[in-house]
Amino acid sequence: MIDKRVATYREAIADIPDGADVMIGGFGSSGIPLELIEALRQHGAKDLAIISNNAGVAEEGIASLLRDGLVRKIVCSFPRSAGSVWFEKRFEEGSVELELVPQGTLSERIRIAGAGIGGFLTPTGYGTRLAEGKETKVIDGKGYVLEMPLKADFALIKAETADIWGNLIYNTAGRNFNPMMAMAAAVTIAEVDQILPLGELDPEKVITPSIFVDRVVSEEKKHVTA
Amino acid sequence: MIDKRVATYREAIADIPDGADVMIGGFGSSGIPLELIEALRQHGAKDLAIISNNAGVAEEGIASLLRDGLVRKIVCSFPRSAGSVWFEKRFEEGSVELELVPQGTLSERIRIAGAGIGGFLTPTGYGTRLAEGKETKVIDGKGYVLEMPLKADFALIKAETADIWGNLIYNTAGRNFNPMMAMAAAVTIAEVDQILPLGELDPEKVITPSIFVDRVVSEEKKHVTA
Amino acid sequence: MLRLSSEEMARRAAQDIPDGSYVNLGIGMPTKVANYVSDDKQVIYHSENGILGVGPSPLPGEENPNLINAGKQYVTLLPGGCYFDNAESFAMMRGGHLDISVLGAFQVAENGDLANWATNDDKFPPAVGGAMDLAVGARKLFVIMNHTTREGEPKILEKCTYPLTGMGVVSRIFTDIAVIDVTPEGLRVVELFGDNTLEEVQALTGARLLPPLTS
Amino acid sequence: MLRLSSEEMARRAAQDIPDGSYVNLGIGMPTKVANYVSDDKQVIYHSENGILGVGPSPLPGEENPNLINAGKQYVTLLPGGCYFDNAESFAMMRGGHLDISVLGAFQVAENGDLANWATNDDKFPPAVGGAMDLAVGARKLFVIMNHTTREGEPKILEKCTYPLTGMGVVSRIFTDIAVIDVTPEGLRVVELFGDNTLEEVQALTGARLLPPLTS
Repeated sequence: MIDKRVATYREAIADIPDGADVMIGGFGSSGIPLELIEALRQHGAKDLAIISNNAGVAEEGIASLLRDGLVRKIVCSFPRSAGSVWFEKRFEEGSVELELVPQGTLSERIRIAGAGIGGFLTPTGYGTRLAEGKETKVIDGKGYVLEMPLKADFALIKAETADIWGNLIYNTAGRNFNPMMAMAAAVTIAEVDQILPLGELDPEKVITPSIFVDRVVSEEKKHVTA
Repeated sequence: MIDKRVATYREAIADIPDGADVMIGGFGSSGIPLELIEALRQHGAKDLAIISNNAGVAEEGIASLLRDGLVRKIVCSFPRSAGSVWFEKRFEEGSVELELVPQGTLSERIRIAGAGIGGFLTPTGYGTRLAEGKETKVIDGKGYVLEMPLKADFALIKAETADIWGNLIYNTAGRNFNPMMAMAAAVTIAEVDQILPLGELDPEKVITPSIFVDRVVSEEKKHVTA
Repeated sequence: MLRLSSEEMARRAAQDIPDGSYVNLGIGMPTKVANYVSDDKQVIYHSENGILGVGPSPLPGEENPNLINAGKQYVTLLPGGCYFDNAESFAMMRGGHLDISVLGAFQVAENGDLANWATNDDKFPPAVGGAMDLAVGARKLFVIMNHTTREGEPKILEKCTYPLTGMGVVSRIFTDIAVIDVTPEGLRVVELFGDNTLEEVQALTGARLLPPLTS
Repeated sequence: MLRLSSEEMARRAAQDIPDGSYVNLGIGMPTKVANYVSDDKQVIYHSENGILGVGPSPLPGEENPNLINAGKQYVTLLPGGCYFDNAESFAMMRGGHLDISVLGAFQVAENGDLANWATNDDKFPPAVGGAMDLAVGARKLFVIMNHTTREGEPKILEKCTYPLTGMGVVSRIFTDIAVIDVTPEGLRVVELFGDNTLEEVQALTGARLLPPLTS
């Protein structure tokens, strides 16, 4: 009997240790696993490397992890937004390291980590500061940068609906980085709005197949999500 | 007004010239654009390079192109099946060139061509005959082969349902190579069972977004499809 | 000398968006271009987070917190639109499937180099987002920006002094005083607004301009 | 000497498929393994063309021509199954997401090298399919094959003489006379069927076998 449900957010993230590499889904305010992040903050694991498109705004999501001093490093395409005060503060004081990655390179590096690919050649960033120190290659007169896979120990992702095997369906643009992160982490934990019995998800509509998901959790909301 | 419908299979493929590189979707008997292939055969363009997972069986699909002597080269993972007599005959007599590609490398080479990626490192085939002459790289003790993008002038694909913008939905395992090929060709032509008015496809269910599709055609079936 | 407002610049750029095209509009001024594309054109807007067929803002109370554009504004989906993940979204961009991408810029060089993601001011932490992917991928890259900085310094230069976003990527520049194409021969003026003269525009430009082709 | 039938070999391999695992079964004899996995185990079968949760054959008249497995047989989908494209299917394989892959083989070497896609006979055009991806990707690679060729030649060797499918990839070999693990120390016999002795099995093997570990 395969049943990947976990009762609480707290339980779902309880084995994330200090120093873990953690992917967190979302783009802007969309498709972020806010409940799992709050559980992680309360859990208090330190020295985390966070891989995410943004670095949180106000006191919410990743910003709350930065505020509490739990983050050692951020791998990210767009850390600075209106209200990204905690990222800016930690960056200025030098307590958090930033690895800035162009957005399409970020999502593809995550995807190839999940797909067992050892690297890919992208024209993105060629000849720019973000390619410095990286291997390059010119093919048919076009320049490419060799980019390496980006994997993680845990992925915290957000979907709308799961079944008990862990198949996932998202809501509109809430998909964003979540499907790739599900593929790229040793342990993938999905926060969802509802969990359906087996066979009630349309198999043609499944976006993340169950093989990529280890735990699904849908506790009654405590923390308001946007 | 965007309307990618074309009235007939014949019209849809009429501009495929001699010597074209043509991707053809399908795996085994599933998800093959049989009507478009039949139209291409009647059209009679010669010296075609065909990129497809299989090379057809009996007198059907790609086998009919091989029989009629229209094929110069096949790029393929599994050309030989029970009944692949025309491939075997053309191969033996030396009139068709074969580029054999492991299946996952084939689908990923097609995908990266559509995604603007210049190459990828795969562990598949490392140390085997199919990696001979290719650039390799050892990363953390693991060997990888550098594989290059595979694009085409035309892609002939099969889906179940389209809308007039060219968004596509497939039927079960009929998806196979079709979504990647849609991305990788200069001109993508989709044979479908039905075309719906705009707004009648569930946007969460669309597998191939319209941006990858140039023409959709759904003529009444003349040619029985398995 | 005639200087267009940012609304007027957006209106001018909108004229060059063809019917039936797939278009990505960058955050800020480029987003305004959509407001001026005439109703007889059908244009499919792409949003880098994973939307094709972006529609207008939702009515108050009908916002879906998940359905935002790259600028984090609430949007809707047009009939015929669809969703996809970020890797597929950037496959569309990097793979050359977008007909036009419209971006803002700090600087453009005469060879088409673009600088729009960072200045040389290290006070702010950097952020790049999708700018570098948009720069390399679209079939045509439109830049919309004021011709000079607030201090009157030229933003069109022989060589960018700010960190590059992409090399040789810009197709056409819409400024407040002219429209200029990047061509193999160099920067070619396409249109001078109002009575602006080539000499006036040249004086505010840090690279040599070629006169409009007479048709 | 006891030699299992191919049905018995499939039954023996099925014992080592754990409950809850994601499994790919190669074409031919490996496919039979599913028939012998006991009903108290839930196993999710992957088909390389793009299915997870492959179910049994359809009833006559209920075949969907699109819904076939990698061996081109009609199949069904279990509740909880889903579909995906071929690139994602091979991402699952290459990315190490499958717990077990079961393949047939021409030859296995003592270091785990696998040869199962081509012989040295150039009469037939080659075909490789998904064999090389399955070989490199699965967490455990089971091989199921007769211990010797029809001519009685060993198929387990110090070094493969046929073209390789993958280097150092095999975990466990199920033959008609024994079960053998590929370990860092070499080939370790795990089980001798019936009264078969190590000496008898060694005599039919082209590489040195280590005796079963006493537990």
